[in-house]
Amino acid sequence: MSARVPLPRWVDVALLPVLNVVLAFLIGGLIVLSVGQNPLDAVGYMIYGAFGYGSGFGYTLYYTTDFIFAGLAVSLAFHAGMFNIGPEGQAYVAGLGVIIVALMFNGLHWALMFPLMIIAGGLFGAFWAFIPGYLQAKRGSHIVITTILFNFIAISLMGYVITKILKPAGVDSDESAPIQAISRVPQLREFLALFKNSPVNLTFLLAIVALFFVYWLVWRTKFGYAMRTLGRNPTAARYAGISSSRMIMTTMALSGALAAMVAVNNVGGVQGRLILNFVAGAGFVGVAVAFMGKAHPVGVALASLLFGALYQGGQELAFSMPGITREMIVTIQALVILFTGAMGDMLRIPLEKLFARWQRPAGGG
Amino acid sequence: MQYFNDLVLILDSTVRLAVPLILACLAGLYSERSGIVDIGLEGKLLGAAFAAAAMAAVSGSPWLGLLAGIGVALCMSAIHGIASINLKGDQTISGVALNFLAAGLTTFLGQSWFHRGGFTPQLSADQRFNPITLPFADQVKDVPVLGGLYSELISGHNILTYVAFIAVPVTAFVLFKTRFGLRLRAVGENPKALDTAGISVTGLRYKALVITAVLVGTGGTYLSIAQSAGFNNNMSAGRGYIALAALIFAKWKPWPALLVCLLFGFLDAMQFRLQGIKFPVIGEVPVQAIQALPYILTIILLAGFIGRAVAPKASGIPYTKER
Amino acid sequence: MATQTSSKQRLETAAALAPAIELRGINKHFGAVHANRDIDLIVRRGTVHGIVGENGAGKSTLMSILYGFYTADSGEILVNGKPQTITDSRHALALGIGMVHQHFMLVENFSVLENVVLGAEDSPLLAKTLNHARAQLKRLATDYGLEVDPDAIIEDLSVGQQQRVEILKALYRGAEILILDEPTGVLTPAEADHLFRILRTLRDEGKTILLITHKLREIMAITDEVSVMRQGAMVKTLVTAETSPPELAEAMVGRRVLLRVEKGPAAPGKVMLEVQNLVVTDDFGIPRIKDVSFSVRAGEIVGIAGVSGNGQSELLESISGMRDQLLGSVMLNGQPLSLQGDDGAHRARLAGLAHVPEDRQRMGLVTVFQEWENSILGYHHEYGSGPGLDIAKAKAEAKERIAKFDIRPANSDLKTANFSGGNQQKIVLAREMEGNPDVLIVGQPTRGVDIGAIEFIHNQIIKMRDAGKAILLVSVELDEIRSLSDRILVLFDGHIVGEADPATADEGELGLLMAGVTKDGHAPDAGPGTVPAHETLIEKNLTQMSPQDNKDKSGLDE
Amino acid sequence: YDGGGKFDKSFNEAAYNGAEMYKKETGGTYGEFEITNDAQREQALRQFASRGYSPIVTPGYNFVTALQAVAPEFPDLHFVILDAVVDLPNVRSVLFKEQEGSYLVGMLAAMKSESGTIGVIPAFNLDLLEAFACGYKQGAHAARPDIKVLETYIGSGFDAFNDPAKATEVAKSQLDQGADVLYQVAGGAGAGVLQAAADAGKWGIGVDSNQNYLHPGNVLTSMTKRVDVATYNAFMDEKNGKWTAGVLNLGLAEDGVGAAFDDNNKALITPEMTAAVDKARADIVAGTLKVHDFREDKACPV
Ligand SMILES: Nc1ncnc2c1ncn2[C@@H]1O[C@H](COP(=O)(O)OP(=O)(O)OP(=O)(O)O)[C@@H](O)[C@H]1O
Ligand SMILES: Nc1ncnc2c1ncn2[C@@H]1O[C@H](COP(=O)(O)OP(=O)(O)OP(=O)(O)O)[C@@H](O)[C@H]1O
Ligand SMILES: [Mg+2]
Ligand SMILES: [Mg+2]
Repeated sequence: MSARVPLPRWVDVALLPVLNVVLAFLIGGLIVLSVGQNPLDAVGYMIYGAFGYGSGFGYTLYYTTDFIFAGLAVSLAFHAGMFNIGPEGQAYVAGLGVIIVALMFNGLHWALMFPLMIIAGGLFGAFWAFIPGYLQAKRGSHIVITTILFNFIAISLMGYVITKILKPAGVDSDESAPIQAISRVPQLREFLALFKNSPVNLTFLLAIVALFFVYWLVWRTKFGYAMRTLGRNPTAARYAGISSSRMIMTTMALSGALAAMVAVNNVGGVQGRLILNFVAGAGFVGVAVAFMGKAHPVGVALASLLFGALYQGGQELAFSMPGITREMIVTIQALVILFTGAMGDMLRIPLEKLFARWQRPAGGG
Repeated sequence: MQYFNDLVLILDSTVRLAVPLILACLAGLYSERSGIVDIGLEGKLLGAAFAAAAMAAVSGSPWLGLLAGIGVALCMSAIHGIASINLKGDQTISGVALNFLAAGLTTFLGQSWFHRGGFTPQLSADQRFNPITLPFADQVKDVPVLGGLYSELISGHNILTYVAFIAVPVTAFVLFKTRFGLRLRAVGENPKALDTAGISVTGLRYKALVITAVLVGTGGTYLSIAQSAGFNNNMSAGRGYIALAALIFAKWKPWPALLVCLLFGFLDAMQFRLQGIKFPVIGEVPVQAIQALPYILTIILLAGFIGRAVAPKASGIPYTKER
Repeated sequence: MATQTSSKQRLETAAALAPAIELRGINKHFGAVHANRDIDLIVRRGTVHGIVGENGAGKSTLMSILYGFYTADSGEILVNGKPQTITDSRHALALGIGMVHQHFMLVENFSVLENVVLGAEDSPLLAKTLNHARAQLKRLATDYGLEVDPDAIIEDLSVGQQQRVEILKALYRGAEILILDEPTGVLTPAEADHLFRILRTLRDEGKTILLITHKLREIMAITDEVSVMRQGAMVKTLVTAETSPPELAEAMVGRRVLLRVEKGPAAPGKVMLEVQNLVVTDDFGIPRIKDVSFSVRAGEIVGIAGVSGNGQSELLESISGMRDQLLGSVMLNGQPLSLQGDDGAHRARLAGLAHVPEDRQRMGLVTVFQEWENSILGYHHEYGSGPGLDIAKAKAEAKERIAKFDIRPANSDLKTANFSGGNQQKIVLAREMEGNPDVLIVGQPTRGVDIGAIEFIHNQIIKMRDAGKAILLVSVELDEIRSLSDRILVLFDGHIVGEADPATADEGELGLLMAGVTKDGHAPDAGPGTVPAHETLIEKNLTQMSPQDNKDKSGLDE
Repeated sequence: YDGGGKFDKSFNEAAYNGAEMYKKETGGTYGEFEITNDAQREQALRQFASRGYSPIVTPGYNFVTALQAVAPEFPDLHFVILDAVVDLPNVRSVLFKEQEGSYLVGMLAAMKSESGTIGVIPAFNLDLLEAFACGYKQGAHAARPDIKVLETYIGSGFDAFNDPAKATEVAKSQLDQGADVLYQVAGGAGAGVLQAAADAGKWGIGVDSNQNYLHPGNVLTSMTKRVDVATYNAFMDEKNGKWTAGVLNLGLAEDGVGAAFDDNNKALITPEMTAAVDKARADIVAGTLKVHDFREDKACPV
């Protein structure tokens, strides 16, 4: 029973996160300054790169797609009280599922291939997340640790599969055989000239659907209700007859399936083949995104867009300001997690004081 | 005899590989016993490794390097403390953030300072912690068995290695035989009990974080200026997480922690030897399988052996005076 | 009675000395909540001073201020006549003020000894401190009858014993003034009597005691003076000997309240709930329910009495499907009920069994949920066909219940944590009763709930009975058991050691059964028990069994 | 530059040095970019192209797909890809015969070895790295049929290029097993190998760039792969209008690879070693000695 005057909801869900992000960027700016670069220029380049021109924006959306899926994966598990740090590995393994069906039915029209990829990828991703879920449910193994370890194992596993099994003879680079153009997830540029040369593809729309699906699932269904109950108070869940073991395993599987869509986006939509380490950290960004978005679809959507812009803008930045390397982006990302996630309440107390001042007369001590 | 020597050599590299794990694991032990989960160990290792290497490179003294390493770990602990103790933020998130922060900043600063893509300059022998030969090591070298053990296994490690191994009994003593230890264990189990007894929970947790920082800082330093000669991107390579896993097996106890860390070290040491060897029946095992072995074993142990590990009750829960 | 005169004397002698504690104009806000307003209070040296008041009246807050756990917004505190600003608990301890909290402040997996010394260690190394403390405990044990095995681990101790550890903690720190916040909330009268005897000894040693309780009987039994609080303010302070329970009750609630429950005779129907040879273990695999059998008929209330920690929780949890049973069977309406697995509770509900858990915060509610979300907890699958959750329906029903059970504030979208304890209990009650079950299992329905709410809750339970439901009531409040039940079963150390008829049985008899002393006068295997009291209301009933004394002692600290 | 990062102490860095060399000599300028994920390859190429950069040098076969996509869009610009072949009119593909250079250092290692055991340490089992290792083994056996060559990978993925701590450990384990000359094929992590060898008073062999200077006296030699020269040439040719497309296959003959001799390792190399190496080089150049390329059949004769 916190007796502090609660903040109006809009402040809670909108203002606070925004202020935190601003704070993160300020610090980031200082760091940029500290290495003798001009933060304002930097921001300028970033914004231009992210939204300034068609293909740039396309790239932004392409990254956003990845982050939405990874973010939703983490969010979903989080509502059931689990911290899934494994989307990276889950997406990586899902790539295997995608490429298997893709090569099996190579040449099939994408309209048929797309769903196949979603299913196959989803299954693989779900499986990779299910195991930690199972270990948590049945053996009580700490899910944070197990998912992290599964990321490592995924790297070895996929490394082997790609270099030793999928890699066709006569190809130097470590990658699978390519998927035929017809079977690939179509690029949006084929419909919208705006996105020319950018990799954003149909999977982006799938991500939008996923956002609504997760909101519906978490807040509008019995399953979601059970999930949130378990997440908030496991004892009450047991009291309510909600099977925690079943919930944990199902939720983790779903979470993995969501992460798997990152593979559909990249393997099926962008590279059109399975390459080493194609996830490239998107899974970890998902963790940041989920916490920034308060595990809520709307929040996740906004956070993903922000990070998408960060990535694409950062590329532009690194391109135009050689003094700033790609790591700067990781740093800003870290600051964002820190301020919106862990230190999210830093500004809350002052804000509450502010609002309390208004409400005194109304609230009546 | 040949096998015996091989064994000694494997154990020798086991020790080398286990040191950072031991230090990180003990570090985690202090903070988790005080009720603060520290996923950030990984980042602290990395940050410390960078600072140590950078400082050693600039100042030329490994000791200043060690100080710098610990210093950075302290700063990161401070952030973690402010976030999770004062602001009552989520400790796991804060830890994850620190890991990202370290990964980004080390390379970023390294690049802008040394212009070697985040690498620090190669360190010369006198900028590093070098193996020290214990007295008589050479004399007894040829004494069968014991001589070999002493000169190879016990002697000939760098100072930090010995620090790591001494830290274990010290921790055990502090934890179970001293007032501080009693309070530390209490604050991790039921902080309110301490608060009502008039002891500052915050103060105690910060103390724990300081010890954590010193240990993990030393661990990071070991990585960059004792085990190798310079820093490079992400050189902590997941050791922080492994240390956490080890801590869980060890059920938050010092001696078991030592054993588990040595086990991991051993697995790592073995995998270099196992590579390319043709096993009976199975034939040659793909290197990836061998490399994943430690992780897989970790999971099997987590699941099978220890099953549900009971963490300190209050760990992960920020302490708020208002109930 | 004899005590009263002595009480008068004490007050007179005390009047001469400076009061042990004097509070002047204490104010405390928690944000909007004005928990204490202009409190004046005088506590005389060497007396037992009671404080009563409804939930949220501000009792605990006031004590916490006195103990330096919170700091007052304004007002001054005088200890032994000297003004003091008590900054923290440590300071309070230094001034000789010790507190036994409403919720124990013990480290569960520490030994008694470790808990006692925690925070009061006199050297950086433990060994010395522990030896010193061991000696101290021996002394205190003999002086005040505070026997506890210093090496026992807290979680293995009965609640009564844990409380003794709390008192020992205070005394070990040399407390002269002892504050107890609802100490008997979890004790049976018998255990309470033992506690009271300890308190008396302490008082006779010249120590001052502040006692917070909801139970007027206890106020009458032990205090010299009593202060009444309402809505954060101090209503009045009375000399116990010159007041009466009804007067106090009225002062607390601000209106007349019935202290007795009006209920007609029961009309038992067919057996609805039948429990056979039930064996249940706790989380550590230790059997807590050992071969228990009983049955509950439609239209009757069966009360399970017992000292807490004798298996009540395990019994409730196993029958309601929250805890796997080792052996035995539960029949509901003639049908065997399979409760194994972590969704047993679901099957139980489907079969028509509702459960009001003993700990609403931990089990019965998700406090961060909105009220309407909690009013479907356990029944959510009934809202909406298909996967969707019919939120409209849920909210509508929630509103009805709020009206019907007079839940305040009447806002189904409010976060449940923001409801007071009594209202939270009503939310649970409403949910479980409105599900129209055949069998209702109720655990500690009024724990920590104030007199006003108690009255309402009791009446609801009677209504259910009269509606022909089978009701199993488990409570450590003997008064409650007696006033509600049609049959009483006594649970001791996992066995049902006897049955009593509330009409005829008196507290002494029950007290004995609860202590494990069966009619033929021998105690079964050791378990948490008690020593009969002497000067209390139930004195007369106990005199004839004083030969049991030592036997019970043996059963005291196993 | 490729994922390994610009300063990987070898491949990418060499390209960078080449560019720098060009900059110094001609005062010409160049743009650069480090990619962080696959999607950026195409993007970066296009950005350079659209800003009219030419030639555009892409190190590493991972750029093949991207280049195939982008090069046709800018027919009047010139591209260079190292370590791979892209058959387009405006692309110059530069291949290196790493096996040949490795063959020479292999011989040196074998002749230098006192224990009769030497080692090679690739970052992980990547065909390209295998080619190095395989050439090394051939050279070693040629120089000394009874030689024992240990091969141990550091890791299982690209991050292995960045784990000198582990590399050190691997090196130590090989030293423990009696190896006294270690050939590192591990980019940034390689530093750890050379370090370990130096610490143990044994010898390491550098790769890609000349690394003899790292531990004078303890780096036997370096298998130089003149990516820098290739890059430099590309820039110069463009400048002097001598640009040619097609495949360049740089081996010993073209001085695209080789064994580095300088003051730092003069003392380590005996005349007969020099003699043997010179002979082998001559034979290879003359084509009388053929060094097998692992990449052809994914197998190594020895
Ligand atoms: N993190 C967030 N970022 C942005 N908007 C948010 C966020 N969280 C919630 N919202 C907004 O608040 C609305 C309600 O959110 P939410 O469903 O969590 O509240 P709720 O009370 O749980 O709703 P319900 O009662 O339907 O479950 C959402 O539709 C969204 O518009
Ligand atoms: N830490 C706190 N934060 C916010 N409000 C509080 C806090 N503690 C108490 N309150 C509020 O102050 C008022 C007094 O609470 P307090 O616990 O003193 O009542 P009480 O008389 O002890 O009730 P009970 O009989 O249930 O113990 C209540 O309205 C309560 O909600
Ligand atoms: Mg909701
Ligand atoms: Mg209270």
